[in-house]
Amino acid sequence: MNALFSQAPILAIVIPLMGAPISALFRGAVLPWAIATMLSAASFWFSIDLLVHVNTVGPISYELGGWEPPWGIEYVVDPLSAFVMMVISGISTGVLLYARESILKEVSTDRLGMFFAAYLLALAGMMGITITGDAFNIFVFLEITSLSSYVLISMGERTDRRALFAAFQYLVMGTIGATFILIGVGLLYAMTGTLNIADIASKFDAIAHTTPVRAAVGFLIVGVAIKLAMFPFHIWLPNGYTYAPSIITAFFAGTATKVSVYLMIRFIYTMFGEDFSFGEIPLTSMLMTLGVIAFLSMSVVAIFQDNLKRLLAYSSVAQLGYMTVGIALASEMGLIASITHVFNHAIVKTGLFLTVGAIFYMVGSTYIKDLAGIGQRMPITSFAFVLGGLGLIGVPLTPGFVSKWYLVQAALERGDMVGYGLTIAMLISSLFAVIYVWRVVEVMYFRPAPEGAECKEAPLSMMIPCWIFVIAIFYFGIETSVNIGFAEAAASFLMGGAK
Amino acid sequence: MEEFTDVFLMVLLIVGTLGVLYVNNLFVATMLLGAVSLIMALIFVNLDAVDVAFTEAAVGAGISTVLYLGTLALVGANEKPRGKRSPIPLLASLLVGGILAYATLDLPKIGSVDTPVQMSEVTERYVYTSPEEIGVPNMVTSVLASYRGFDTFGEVTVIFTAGIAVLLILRQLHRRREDEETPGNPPFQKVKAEGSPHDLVPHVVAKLLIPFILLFGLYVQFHGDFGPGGGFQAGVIFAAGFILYSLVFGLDNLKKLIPVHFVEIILAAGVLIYGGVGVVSMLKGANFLDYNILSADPIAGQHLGILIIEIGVGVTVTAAMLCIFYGFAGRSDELEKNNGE
Amino acid sequence: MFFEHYNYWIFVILLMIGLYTVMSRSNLIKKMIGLSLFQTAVFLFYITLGKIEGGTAPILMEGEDVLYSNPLPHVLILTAIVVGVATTALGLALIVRIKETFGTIEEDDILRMEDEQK
Amino acid sequence: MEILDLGLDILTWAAILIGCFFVIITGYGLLRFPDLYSRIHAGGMADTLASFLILGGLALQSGLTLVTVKLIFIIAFLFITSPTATYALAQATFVAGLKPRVDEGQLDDTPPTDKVEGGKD
Repeated sequence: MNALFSQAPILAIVIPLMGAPISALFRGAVLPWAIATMLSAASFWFSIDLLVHVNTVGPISYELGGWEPPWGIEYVVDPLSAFVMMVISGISTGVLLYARESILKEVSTDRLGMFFAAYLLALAGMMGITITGDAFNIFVFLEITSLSSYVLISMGERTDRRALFAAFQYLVMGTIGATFILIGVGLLYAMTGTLNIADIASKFDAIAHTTPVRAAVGFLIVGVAIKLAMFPFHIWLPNGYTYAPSIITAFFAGTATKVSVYLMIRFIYTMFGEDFSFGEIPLTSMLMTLGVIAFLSMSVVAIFQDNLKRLLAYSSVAQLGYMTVGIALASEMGLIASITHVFNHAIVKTGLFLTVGAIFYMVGSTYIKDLAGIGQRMPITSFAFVLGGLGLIGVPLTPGFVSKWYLVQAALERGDMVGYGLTIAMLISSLFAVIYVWRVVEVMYFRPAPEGAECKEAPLSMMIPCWIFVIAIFYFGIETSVNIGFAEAAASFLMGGAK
Repeated sequence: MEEFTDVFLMVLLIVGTLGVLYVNNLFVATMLLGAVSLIMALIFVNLDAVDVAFTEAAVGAGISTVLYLGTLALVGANEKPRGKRSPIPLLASLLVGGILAYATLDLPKIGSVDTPVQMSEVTERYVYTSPEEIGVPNMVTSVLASYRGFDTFGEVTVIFTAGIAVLLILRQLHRRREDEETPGNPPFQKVKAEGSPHDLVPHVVAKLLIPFILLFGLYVQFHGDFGPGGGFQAGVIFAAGFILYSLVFGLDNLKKLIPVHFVEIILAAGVLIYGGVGVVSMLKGANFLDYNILSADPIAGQHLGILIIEIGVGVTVTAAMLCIFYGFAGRSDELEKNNGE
Repeated sequence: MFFEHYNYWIFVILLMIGLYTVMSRSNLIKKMIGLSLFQTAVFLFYITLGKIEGGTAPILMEGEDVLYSNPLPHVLILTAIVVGVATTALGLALIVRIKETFGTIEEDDILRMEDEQK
Repeated sequence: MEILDLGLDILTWAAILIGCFFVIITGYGLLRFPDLYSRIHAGGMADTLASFLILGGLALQSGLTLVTVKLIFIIAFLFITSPTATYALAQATFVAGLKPRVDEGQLDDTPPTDKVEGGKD
């Protein structure tokens, strides 16, 4: 058991990574799905293991190939990376539990082995980005994730041909983003001669004033911002999320952008150090401006969407704005708010997209006008959607409330006009969230169903995972010691001079 | 003299890229892109990066060009001329270029001995200790396969992803629409299923060359420890041999020789071979991809490990290239059948 | 100044041309070509970092006091080249499917058709 | 011995210079010839004759080493592949329907075409 645990950091990655080729070999629908679910669950199990271990004993370093850093590639598990890994693999497992019926309807059946292989690769890539302590290794795993996401999104073409173009747009944006990160890493390498993140961090202050390093900071931030769909770079996200197959949307909504948020935190706090990021360069004002614009404008845009998936996608961009603001506040409280929101938004959004997937499975459309009377036709599903919507708005007893509460506290902590303005902006944005959720609920419950529509719920195999997420939303909204506890540990680890 | 060559190549490079930007015929643009890659490979040789040059020549000028041509045969080769352009792209790229130009101000002088990169302890160990530690003269291979073996595992996974991605995307059934034009235009004949049965010259020459190509592939595969080369380059060469076969003797013949299903299996097998080495080293009690433990003597273990993972890389790359080729070439075939109906 | 840095300047120019091609051209294949150029430019930058004056390729030679160029950037760029060709293959496959379903590979036409579909 | 070296040097120089001359001629021909077929003819010269001369010149300089063997291999393969490539190009063009441009009355009545697709106009 102990020997197995000492390999846990690599096992969490390699299990899905090597599961992918195995899954690709199988024909049929059930077997690849079962393999993917089991491997994802195994990865989840190891992540929980790591999370518990890291929070009791301290960070773990794992040397790949037995070469000590900086010569070899190092895996670093600290409270933050363990927490994000747990979120990613947990969401992935939940989505996979749901996937079996849904995917048969949306993706052609003879290629499911490869479809799940791509899914596992995306999972492994994201886990790899989270855990690695090597700057170039981030790029490699980023590309594994990206390539598999492009193809997964394009699989939505069976229901809507626009998925193809959405995938292509994402490919162009994503490649530019990844290449920016590559340039940033290269510039840092040119000035430090090393690729190990901890090593770069230790040499960073001495060279922080040079032009290549400043440019590198810019390229890394912009590269991550593109992947994060931060406000001016968000164009790829709504299309991608709208036309991808339901489970892929649910999976990416809960994980892909969260990994980018993680990377942003990792770069800013671990690699550059907060003194440089917030003292030397005007990162606070830049990120905060973009974040505020993001959650205000995108919430408004979401109100006017006619497609439910697109509405939720814009809402995601808005929520990412909150996380950016949390990072930009440069305080422990802000960081806690950001990290908790990563977790909270992941379960809320995934739960919502899964519910939408169930509706799509029965109704065959996600346009809001086609959802009239769903409240009567699919009461259980609709109720799940309403509860998820409450989480999205941030009603008390839901985790959305918890993270916003922390964010407001962090803003007020500043005690200046900016802080108050931020608080007001957040309140307004929450109001918009009420409006766009209400718009959907109104159509669902208060519009008569079209003649001859049958009343039928989605299959049980889809409903149960949906409700697991809904229950999780309320569980973590009330019993906040888990999410807040780990987020606090991660934040204090980052602020407490990991550098 | 070296400076002169350098400057000359750089000028060619810039002219080539500008050409790519300005021509409207995509066929010409593709050929220019291939030329740019080839010039880039020459520059890499000048910069002592022989392994990279080899790969860039095989991939940038070879495989990529084949992929572009295959696509052009399916989608047509003329870019629609456009009237007015928005100034935003120009401004954005000028901004990015400006930031980079600013970044270069403090970058150390090219080629000097005391840059942070050359002085780094990382470089020192790779250059001076690795020949004894790993026992492989080609330091690029040592770093690639051993010190940073996990990056290479990631790279193999990327190739695997591309292979299954192309299969997933291009295996979708084609729904024909009424307003569809016939793709392709005369100068590019697509790969015909039956090959080119009446051409004696290519047949004879291909029969003569293919054994040598495969032999050369094997040489590159197993000589990677001592000279430029390795699994990746070998895989590309192998795939090129098979693609040549299919171009001359027809796709159907190649499919008989190497069935699609078989390619899928070896595509997965390559990744598993690579990962398997890591798993074995884990089972033996060391970290993932630690080759020292594979044999009683660490150096022998390193040799064994590098040999096996390079085979894994070679197998994956060959299979992925064939997968991609099957995807594109098979597509035109299927379209032809559709159009015929 | 210029001659000490000219590789870097070429890298910058190449990168700008590539990025401009991606953003300004409407034809999807042209965009992919631009993307390839953009990535190739970065390769040049990395390889330049490893260059050492009077050095030779990092393959151990008989005899003492040989100056070797740095092998690490070479390794990184080998990986990056592979990533580049994988992206190209995927992008082109998407283009083929886009042509088949939309009947065009011009971005403006596709966007117009998408608007009409709404 | 000295005189032998001198002779080798002279031969090398001669071979490389003549090779370069042919490359330049090729470039000129590619620009100036009227249609695809005659341009292929010009291009073929660089492929075989010029590359043979230049590589041969290099081989003379490197003595009896592995490099020479490799160079001879390259020359041998170029002698097989280049004419084949040229042939395949011409054949494909012909099959695609591009008629060679000839003087009036020599071939059938097709008017000479100025439009050459894929050429470097």
